[in-house]
Amino acid sequence: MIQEEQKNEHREWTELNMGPQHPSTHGVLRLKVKLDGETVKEVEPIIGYLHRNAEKICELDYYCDSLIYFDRMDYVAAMNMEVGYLEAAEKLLNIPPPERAQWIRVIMAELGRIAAHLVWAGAFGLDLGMLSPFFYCFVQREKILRIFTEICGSRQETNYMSIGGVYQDINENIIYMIEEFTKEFPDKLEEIFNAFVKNDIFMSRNKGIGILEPDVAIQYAVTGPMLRASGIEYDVRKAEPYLVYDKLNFDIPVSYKKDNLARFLVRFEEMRQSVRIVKQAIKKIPDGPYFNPKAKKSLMIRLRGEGEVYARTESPKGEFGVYLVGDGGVKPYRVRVRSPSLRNLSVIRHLGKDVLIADLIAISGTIDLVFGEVDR
Amino acid sequence: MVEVLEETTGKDGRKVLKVAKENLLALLSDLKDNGFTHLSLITGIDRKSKLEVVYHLHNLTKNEYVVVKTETLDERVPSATGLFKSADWDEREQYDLMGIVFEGHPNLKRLFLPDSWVGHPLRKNYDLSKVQYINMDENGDDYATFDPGDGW
Amino acid sequence: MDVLTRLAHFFAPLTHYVAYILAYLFESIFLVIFVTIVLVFMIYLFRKYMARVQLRIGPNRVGKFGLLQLMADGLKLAGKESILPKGRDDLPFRIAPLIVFIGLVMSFAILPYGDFYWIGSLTITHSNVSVILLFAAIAIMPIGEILAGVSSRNKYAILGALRGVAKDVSFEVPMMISVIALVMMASARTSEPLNLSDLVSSQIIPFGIPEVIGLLVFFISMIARASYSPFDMGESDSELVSGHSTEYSGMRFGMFYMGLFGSIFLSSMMVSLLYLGGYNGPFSSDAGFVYLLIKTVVLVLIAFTVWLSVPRIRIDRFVNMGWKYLLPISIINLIIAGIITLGVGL
Amino acid sequence: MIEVKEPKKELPLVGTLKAMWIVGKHIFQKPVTTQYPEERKPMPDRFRFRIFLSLDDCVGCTLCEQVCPNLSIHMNKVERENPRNKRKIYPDVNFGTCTVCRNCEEICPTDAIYLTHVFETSRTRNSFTYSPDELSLSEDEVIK
Amino acid sequence: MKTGDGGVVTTTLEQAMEWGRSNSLWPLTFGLACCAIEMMAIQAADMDIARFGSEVFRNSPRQSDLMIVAGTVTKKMAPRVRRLYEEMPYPKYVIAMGVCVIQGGPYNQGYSVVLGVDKVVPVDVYVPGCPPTPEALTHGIMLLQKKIRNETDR
Repeated sequence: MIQEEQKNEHREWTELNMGPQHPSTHGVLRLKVKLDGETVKEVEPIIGYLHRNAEKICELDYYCDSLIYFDRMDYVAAMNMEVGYLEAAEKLLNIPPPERAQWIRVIMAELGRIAAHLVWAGAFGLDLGMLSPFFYCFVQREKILRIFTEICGSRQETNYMSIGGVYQDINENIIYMIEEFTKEFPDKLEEIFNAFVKNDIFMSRNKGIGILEPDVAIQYAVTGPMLRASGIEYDVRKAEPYLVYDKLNFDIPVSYKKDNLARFLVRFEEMRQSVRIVKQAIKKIPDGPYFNPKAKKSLMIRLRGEGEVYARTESPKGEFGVYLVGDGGVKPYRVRVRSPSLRNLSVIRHLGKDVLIADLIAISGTIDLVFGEVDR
Repeated sequence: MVEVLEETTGKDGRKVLKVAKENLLALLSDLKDNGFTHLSLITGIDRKSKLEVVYHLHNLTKNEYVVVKTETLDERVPSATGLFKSADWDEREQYDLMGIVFEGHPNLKRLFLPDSWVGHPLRKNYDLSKVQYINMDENGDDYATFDPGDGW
Repeated sequence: MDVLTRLAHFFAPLTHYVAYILAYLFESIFLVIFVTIVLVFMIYLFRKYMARVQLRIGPNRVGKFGLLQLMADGLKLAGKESILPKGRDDLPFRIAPLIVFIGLVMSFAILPYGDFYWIGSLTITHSNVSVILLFAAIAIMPIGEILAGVSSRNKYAILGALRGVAKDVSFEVPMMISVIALVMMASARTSEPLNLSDLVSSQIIPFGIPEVIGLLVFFISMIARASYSPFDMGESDSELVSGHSTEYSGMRFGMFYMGLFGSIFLSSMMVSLLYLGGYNGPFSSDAGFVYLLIKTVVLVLIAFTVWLSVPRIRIDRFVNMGWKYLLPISIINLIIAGIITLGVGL
Repeated sequence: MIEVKEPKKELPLVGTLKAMWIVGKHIFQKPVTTQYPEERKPMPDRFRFRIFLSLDDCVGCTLCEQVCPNLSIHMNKVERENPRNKRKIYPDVNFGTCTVCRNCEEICPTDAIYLTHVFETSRTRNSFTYSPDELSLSEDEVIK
Repeated sequence: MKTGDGGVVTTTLEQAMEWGRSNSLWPLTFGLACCAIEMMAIQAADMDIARFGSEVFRNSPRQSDLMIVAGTVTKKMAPRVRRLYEEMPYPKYVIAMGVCVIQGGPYNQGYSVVLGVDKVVPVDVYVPGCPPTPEALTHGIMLLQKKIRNETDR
């Protein structure tokens, strides 16, 4: 330890402040980087530039209103956030959603996962200096957003699901649109995938870079695709099935290579599996009511909950947990969100040692940061 | 064996262990040895008279979940950073927003808000009407003021 | 009859010296106009091509097909405040964009352009060592970029400049060696192989065919020289914001922006001149300039596709590539060229 | 659980050329752009944006004010003859904070408040509070 | 730019400059939150902002004309927004995108969000919506173009 410090004194390290406005920090991350030439010696992430006090405001609002703040947490996958919140809220308020609503939620969550991963893929390409795949990703994402608009009338911050079901039912037209999408999408996805992986330079930028050992990953409580890319087969959808995931047939992609490329491949495989889930779910979706009448119209603001509930869901970034505490009133007493990106980001201190600046950018790209969720 | 005050099952079917704050670290390290290596979440709850700290621990291989609860009257709780690295930022966040001082934390600074921010916003007695502003000094670091000052 | 002589004839009523001075002056003006047109065309082409490859339309609001877009950009850049940052090194900061631009125009002045119907030869500089002159001239532009990076006192800019130096050092050598191979090949046919015009004219078969390896090395080096993706080390916009030009604004930035596109055109033109037969074409030699332009534009489009599809290479791999792969390959290429020259006598 | 395989290694340069082709061939496809002011995509029925109010239907129950998560709705006294609205209070909406969450539409017992397809609401002034009267007018009329 | 004294030449030049400026608004790559994704979406193929000459997203504030403040401005970020604005060269324009930057939006009850970015930097055009659709933002940009050419009174 002491020797190291002495060494540090002898060498002059440049301090570089990356962000909060920096093209490849995905929003408002600020990285304090100590550089020795091009090599990053130390990296200290500074966050909080998007701290929007969602947890506090949720305490000031009704249970049904808090949903919009969850939409804006992981803003590229609003549907998954809604699922996460409602899993907790419905348990707390004892309002189970009907069967049909659960299937609809699964479809929406998986489409949202695809959309989120597409944004990530495009942005990751831009980080590495590939200009075009971004556009192909967004063309596909636009199709998903089109479906969302058709269903609930909003593109991104959908506010589609409500306590005890969903706001609007899905109809023939929407089912047709989703089926069309699942038919076309796999080919387009392969094309995007090939545009990345055929490139020698892309492979050389990612293979063997940013190796995250599984024990380190657990120590830092990393979850989601990052954990699976480190060789730990863990997914909340399989481990603690929520909604109707136990009635669906899908695989969890794992990689034992632990590097950037593994994380890249795992996310792409997840998209393929999501398409598979959507395809099954759209066929199996049962008839019936799409909402629980206990939480409709003016009853919306009269829901009372007591107790403590922690619900976990698998968001595109990892394990998204919501810890709700109610005191018997119409407003939650305490809302606590386990944001996967925050833990995933904390590992950058470990990964960003003795790498080049370019690698640091690639690593922070594969972490898949969304700051609405990191800072909340 | 660590003395557990109360063992219940929560509304969501998870095992809840209540423990005195002196025994907290012992219990956590016990659990860690039993495979609960994944510290998911640290939550502070302001119960007005006291502060409650909740730890969500997770066993990835056996897929088990356990919730550890402790209470504190003097806002002080031993830090779990020695056991779990993920506790680092979690504890900083709870210190920032809830004002729970984690004793033994190597770098207990605010995570989201600047250090000079007055009050801990998630406390029930935090006064939202007192508006604070943040300015930036020459090094790019922030400080909070009650005075709008330049640029606002 | 080339442009210069024509102009001199036109001014002949004046004395000989005045006529030639005027002729040179006018020719320089023509050259600057040509370079500007090329830049406008290039930027427009790039924006349209990029848009189409990315399934977009591209500029189409200003004028027909957005043809006046660049005029709008130019007007805007001219009207913008040009910020001089605090703590700059004043003189280098001011002259750096000029150096880039002057280097660009000078390089264009040295290239031979072939004939164009009634105008005759468009070539401007007649020198029997124009190859050396050309490579001296294209070495000016990086100096401007490095000056810009160092003088603006911004960490990103300095890093960009350092990367620029590393890039230039590692790619100069293979590029020069592959050009030497060309000169060797040409020396079998012409007495003045260092004269660009002779070098180009001596390609009955384009040098790119026997010299495939040399072509590849030279093309990669020229991409690196023009510093766009995958080798945009100096700019690397996702890592170093805008690299050496981070602190520049207004028209000063415009010069860097034009320099980038100009150097893409320049390097494509050099490749087509040196390896693809330049202004030699299948039919009449009157249309030489047209052949040259066609070849150049095709190369430019290839270069754009590389830009749009390939990620940025890492700086250490990049330097490695220069020294460990391209240098040996170019030396092998030199040996091959020697064998061809001596044995086959193309 | 399936293990993802690394894609098979391409020859150096050949792979890059393939990737270039994948990108470059898009030039033969038609652009997908919708040229917005002239062409418009068909608006889905459920698309929601600016709030409208039907003054005749409003009963002044203040439910929308209560449910609004971000305090965008306030009840206002408006002198207007409406037998169903005894208290003569109508909501005004601050569109500068409205998140179009549609909770007000959902909770309204008479469907008086509803969201519409109008989205061209940008302005050069920071004044987005729509009075109850303005809420029942179209955007162009409000500007006037 | 100073206003001309009414002379024909000045006015024409002025108009030409305004025309140039309005048709070549280079935005700063500056995404803060949710709206940033919609800002990326106007750049993307579906709603191609390049048609208006604004596709050149510059990373350095020195080279951009337009700052689209996309997403919630927190108090911690506000000084940075201010600094970025100051680093931009004149003439510069600001679009406040989304309700968070207009009046605090859904977070207006909280403690760490600036209630309107116009408290920090002057704003030219406000685009409400949460987030505004790409169409709405394009409408905002067109409104800004009109404002630069003095054609609007919205």
